Amino acid sequence: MTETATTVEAEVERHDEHDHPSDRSYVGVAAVLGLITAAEVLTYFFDVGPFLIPALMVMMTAKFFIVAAYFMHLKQDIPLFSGFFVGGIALASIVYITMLTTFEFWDSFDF
Amino acid sequence: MAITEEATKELTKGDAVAATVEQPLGILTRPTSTKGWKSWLTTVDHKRIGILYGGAALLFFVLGGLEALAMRIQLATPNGTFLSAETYNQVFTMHGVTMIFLVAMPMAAAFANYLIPLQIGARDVAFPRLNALSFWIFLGGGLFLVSSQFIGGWWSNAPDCGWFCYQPNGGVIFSPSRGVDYYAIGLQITGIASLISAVNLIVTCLNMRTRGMSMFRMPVLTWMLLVTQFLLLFAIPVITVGLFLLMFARLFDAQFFNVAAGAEPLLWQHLFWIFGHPEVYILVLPAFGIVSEVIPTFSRKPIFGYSFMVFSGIAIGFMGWGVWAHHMFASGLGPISVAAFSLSTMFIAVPTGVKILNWLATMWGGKLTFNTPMLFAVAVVSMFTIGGLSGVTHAMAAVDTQQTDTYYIVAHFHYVVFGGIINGLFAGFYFWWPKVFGYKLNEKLGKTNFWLMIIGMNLTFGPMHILGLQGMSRRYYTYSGGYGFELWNMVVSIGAFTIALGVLTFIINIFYSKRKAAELPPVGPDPWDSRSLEWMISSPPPDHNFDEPIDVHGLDEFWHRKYGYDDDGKVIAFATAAEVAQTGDRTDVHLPSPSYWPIVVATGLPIIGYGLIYSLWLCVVGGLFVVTGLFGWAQEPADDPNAVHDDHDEPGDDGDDAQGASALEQSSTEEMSVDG
Amino acid sequence: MNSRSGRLAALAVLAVVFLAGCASDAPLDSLDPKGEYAQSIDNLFVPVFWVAVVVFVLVFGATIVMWWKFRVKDPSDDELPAPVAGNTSVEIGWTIVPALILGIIAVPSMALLFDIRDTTDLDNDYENLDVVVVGQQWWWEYRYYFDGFDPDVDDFDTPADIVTANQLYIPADQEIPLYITSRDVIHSFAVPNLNGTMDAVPSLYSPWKIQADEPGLYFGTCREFCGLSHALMRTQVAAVEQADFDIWVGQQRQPYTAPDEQLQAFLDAARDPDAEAIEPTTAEERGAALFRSLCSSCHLAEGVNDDLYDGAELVSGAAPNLTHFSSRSSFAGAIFELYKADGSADTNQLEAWIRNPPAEKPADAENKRGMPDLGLSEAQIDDVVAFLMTTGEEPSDFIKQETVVE
Amino acid sequence: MAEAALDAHEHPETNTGMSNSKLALWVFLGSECLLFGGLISTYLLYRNETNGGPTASDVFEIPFTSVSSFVLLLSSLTMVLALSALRRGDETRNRIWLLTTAMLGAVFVGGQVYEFTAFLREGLGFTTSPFSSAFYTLTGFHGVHVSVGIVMLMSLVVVSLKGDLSKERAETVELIGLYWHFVDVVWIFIFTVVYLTV
Repeated sequence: MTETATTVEAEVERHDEHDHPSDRSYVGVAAVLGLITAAEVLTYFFDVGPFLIPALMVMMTAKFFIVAAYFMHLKQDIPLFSGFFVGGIALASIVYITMLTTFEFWDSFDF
Repeated sequence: MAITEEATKELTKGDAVAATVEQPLGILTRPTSTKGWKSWLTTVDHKRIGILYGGAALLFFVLGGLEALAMRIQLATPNGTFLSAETYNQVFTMHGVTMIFLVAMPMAAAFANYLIPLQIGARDVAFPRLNALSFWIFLGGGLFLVSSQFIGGWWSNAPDCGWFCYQPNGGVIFSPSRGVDYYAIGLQITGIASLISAVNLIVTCLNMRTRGMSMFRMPVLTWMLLVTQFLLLFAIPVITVGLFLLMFARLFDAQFFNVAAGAEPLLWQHLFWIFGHPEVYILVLPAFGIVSEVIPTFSRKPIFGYSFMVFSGIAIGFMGWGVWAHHMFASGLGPISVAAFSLSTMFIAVPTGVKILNWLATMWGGKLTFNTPMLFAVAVVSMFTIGGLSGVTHAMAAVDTQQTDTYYIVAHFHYVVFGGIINGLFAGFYFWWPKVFGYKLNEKLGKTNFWLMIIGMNLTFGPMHILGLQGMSRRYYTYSGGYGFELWNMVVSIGAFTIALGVLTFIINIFYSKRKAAELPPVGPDPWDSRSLEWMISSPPPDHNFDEPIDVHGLDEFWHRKYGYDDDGKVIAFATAAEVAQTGDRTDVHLPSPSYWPIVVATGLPIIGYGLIYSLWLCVVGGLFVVTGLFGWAQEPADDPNAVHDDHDEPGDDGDDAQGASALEQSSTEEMSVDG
Repeated sequence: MNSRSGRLAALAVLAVVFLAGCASDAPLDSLDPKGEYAQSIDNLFVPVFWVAVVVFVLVFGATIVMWWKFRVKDPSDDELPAPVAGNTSVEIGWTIVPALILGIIAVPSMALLFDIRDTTDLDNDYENLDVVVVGQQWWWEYRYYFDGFDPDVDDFDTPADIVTANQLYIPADQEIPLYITSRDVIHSFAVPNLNGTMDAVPSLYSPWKIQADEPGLYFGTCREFCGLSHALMRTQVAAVEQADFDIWVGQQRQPYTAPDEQLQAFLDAARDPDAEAIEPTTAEERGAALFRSLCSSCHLAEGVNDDLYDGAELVSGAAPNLTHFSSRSSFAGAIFELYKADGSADTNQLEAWIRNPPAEKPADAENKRGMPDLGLSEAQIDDVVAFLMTTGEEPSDFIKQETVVE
Repeated sequence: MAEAALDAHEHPETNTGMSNSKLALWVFLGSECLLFGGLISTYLLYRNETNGGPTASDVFEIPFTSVSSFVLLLSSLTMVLALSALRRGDETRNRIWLLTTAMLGAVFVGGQVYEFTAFLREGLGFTTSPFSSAFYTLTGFHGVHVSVGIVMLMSLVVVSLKGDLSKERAETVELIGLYWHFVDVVWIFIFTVVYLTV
């Protein structure tokens, strides 16, 4: 029984070391995400011409990184986890963008 | 699901501590037996699962081989009538699908399951029950695919679109039998198995190494298997997307491949080959790993250039993602795409060449014993070289237009798949057989096996180069006289039967050697004077693998415990294997308990598959299996609280992660069953 | 001679046999180029093949040497070899050397790739000629456009100047641009003597080209698995002198014209809805009537049934155009000959074909892929064949002779 | 010494210092990237292949989808709050937030079902065109992921009600949370690429 108790303590200690963000900061992160989403939708409704797609991509990427870094706490976890995630996304992007390129997919956009 | 009770739990042979535990009858009771055929259904021991993979793969190998023989009877002479066009198309498709997905992959999985934990000094894989689940899902998917040959008539419902199943030829209009449905669903099922297994083994390699076993002290085989798991991890979802689209197109009339509605027929090719090319390395890297263990042992030298071997394997793994369109040089891609893929394909030969040369350098100056495993391993070096070199000739895209879809390509990839992979796997069989089963395979029969196979394969696949350059296309169910194909086709057919004799010799050898083994002295832990940790424990290994975790101080730890250097720097033996090896008689190690649920969950998947094809009601039945299985799984702790439970010093015990683990297992499997 | 050099010699002999083995009488042989593109591919393949042979001899030779030199001859010898664990400079060396060799090979390879894919400014006397090659289960259609074909605007339903099947006529020593496509599944167009393969992908028009140095009949095949009768989907390229090609074009651009007035009058009457029908009296007339009534559901013959024909009842929507059927020396995906080597007509195989096509060539007629068994009587078969043999000028003798593969 | 150190713990430290389960989940999420990548690419390739049927701009209701995207985003917040509560040992709050997350997820899936039926009424069937097939497959596949997440969250709520979801098992909640956030991230991508760049 003492063993179990020690483990629990160790666990708690380990978690405390991580220094998890407070609920308040989570709400703040969510508010930022909400704002970016609102900005995205606004960009869609106001004609920004050729900037639409780049602007949307920037905002999407920002949202993506915020969720991954704070909600999925990749910022605190070991880099290996980020490695798997970034690796998967990078590989998927390279492979599928190459595939779409062979279909002359990008010709359909007026850059 | 009948729940049988066997109250005794035997950890090891002659286990005196085996406790009789009172257990309530009921759905949540753990299976406890570790003996008898039933225990094989519930086992979560990575070694037994490895044996199951190997056994199943061998059965499928015989099946795929019989299909090959049927094709060679048909093609031995012009205008053959042994098979009809309908049957031939199914037979060559099933030959490819079987050999790739049901033979080469699970055989590699057999080695991965059996050897990775042993080589890194772990007690089991990270998730023993998930490991069992992988196997049963694989077997269910495999049997599901094979059943297409019998259900609805003898050879009338098997897939007939080739293992690559190009669209729209695999669509309902052009392939109206249910065969392609079996293909699409069956491969999704086996894909789930590969994916779970990949996750499991990656975690095992990253997390469960024994003390001191840093990544760069892992044996080359473990490294190659790890790279393979990464390739599987990322490649399987790609084919899953393709199969998913195909299934929806066929069953629910989705428009993914309907050219008239504006679909792109090349989409399938891309998805298939983005998976398909890494798949080639998924198949070949384990064989490379095996060769990298066998050659040093029988050269009595360390592997030459360990880090080059490891990094070239990683490089192959990476570059394997950038070459897929070389399967599509003639498909009408633009010349710039073709040029880029042509270049990347040529340069993937570099890391492969490094491996070949390093193997030769390992042998150079060694003391070579040419027994059966070594012969197979050396055969890999030269036969794979042929396959690699012919590969360079069609990496040149312009030249490839004369070779693509001819027998030249068939020759090329059979030198890779048979010359490289099957020979490598056979080297592995002969090498690790004494470790796994406690007796050596007979050397005389082994050499007969080797020579029959090596001569047979060269007779079979060598002349295919000529046939291909002479213009014989692949996937022809017949050919006419007058095209110069007669002589070489006859030679090829004779070669195919020679290979079959070789495989037969192997099977005979298994039984013969087992019978003989009773009269021979036990092989001991280290029959070949080997180098890695699996040889430090008794043969066959005890259930718990290692009595004590091994402290690793460098590469080839076991060898360094047997040998050292004298003052002149000469190698001297200062301990025998028996002195160094663990006895394996410890009986108090806490083992993960067997479980019914993996096989229950796995049973559901093929039933859902049949349901999708024949009647959606069956899907409900299959779904019930899956849900029941997952529910039971989630309720069951990873370790039986009633089991003997004295000591926790073994690495790899899930311990108090158990709950988290089972929750994760639940989540991931639920998702995958949805994917499938 | 010791065993080592013996083996090396044997290997060299094997390699020679290997190349020689290819040069036997094989009409699809890719090492027997008969046009500049096939020749340039051959010129790249052969030296690289020899490089590969040398590399293999080195690797295999090294293995043999080690077997001879390093194998344990005395089992009681316990001494272990020096545990050489690697040599970085050697390893870097043999990483770079293969890369260099491949780099050297890559240069001509890239050049050739762009060369054989380049279909602009081809050297021929027909400025705007484009030939659209259409793969179909299980035969090839050739559509000639003398005013050019624009794959971005047109599709293969654009009326072509000539539509023929199975035999592609080209003038010798001229570079002919092709657009390769398909109506159903993916096929692949290969005439190894003249150029490499290009896939026929539905909805794609892949530019390609062929050229034959000399007049002759060159054999081709479908390379990509395309279903049941993939093995029986062949083709031929008839390269003829330019003057003969021009004559052929003149003939092919005309609709069907009967060789005698009586048959023509019969057909004219049959095609004119206002005219009074004439009772057929000869075999050809009965065959023509049968062709109009039965074959029109799939086959078009200009001047015979274009008034009745409205597309083939096949999943792919087309069957071979039979306007000048007997001007081709082969039929049914170029697997059967219509003429004997001596130049005389041989209708036995054609009769067998019409009697029961799926028996002659596997097809899935139930699902509208391939020609069905029409259940004709022997007399009807004779009539249809008699009519079909009136459909065109016979091909040149050399084509008839070479069509017969022995 | 080493032996003693080992005995002090329920299980030895893993090589990475992270639990097997958490590592496995990240490995699995890496794999999922390729899966969704394939479906998204298929959609992108076919986005204009409408086969005479409705186009994306004909049917998409951006305001509606924006709201449901916002709901899903919000559920990520409640998910981290649930985990945070459990780490503090506040099982009741944890349960409430888990339930809220599941409810928000359900609202999202409900919105998707509503959206699908609306599209269906406008003539965009599953088999209408490569565009429609790819659209329904991609979003449906995502919807199934969300639904699986809801089932897992509800299971957690049940476990919690039974009193078995204590502070020590926070990792289970964390893992399901990671999965949930991943599904949210995928939707961030889909919302922008599929809906907004029409």
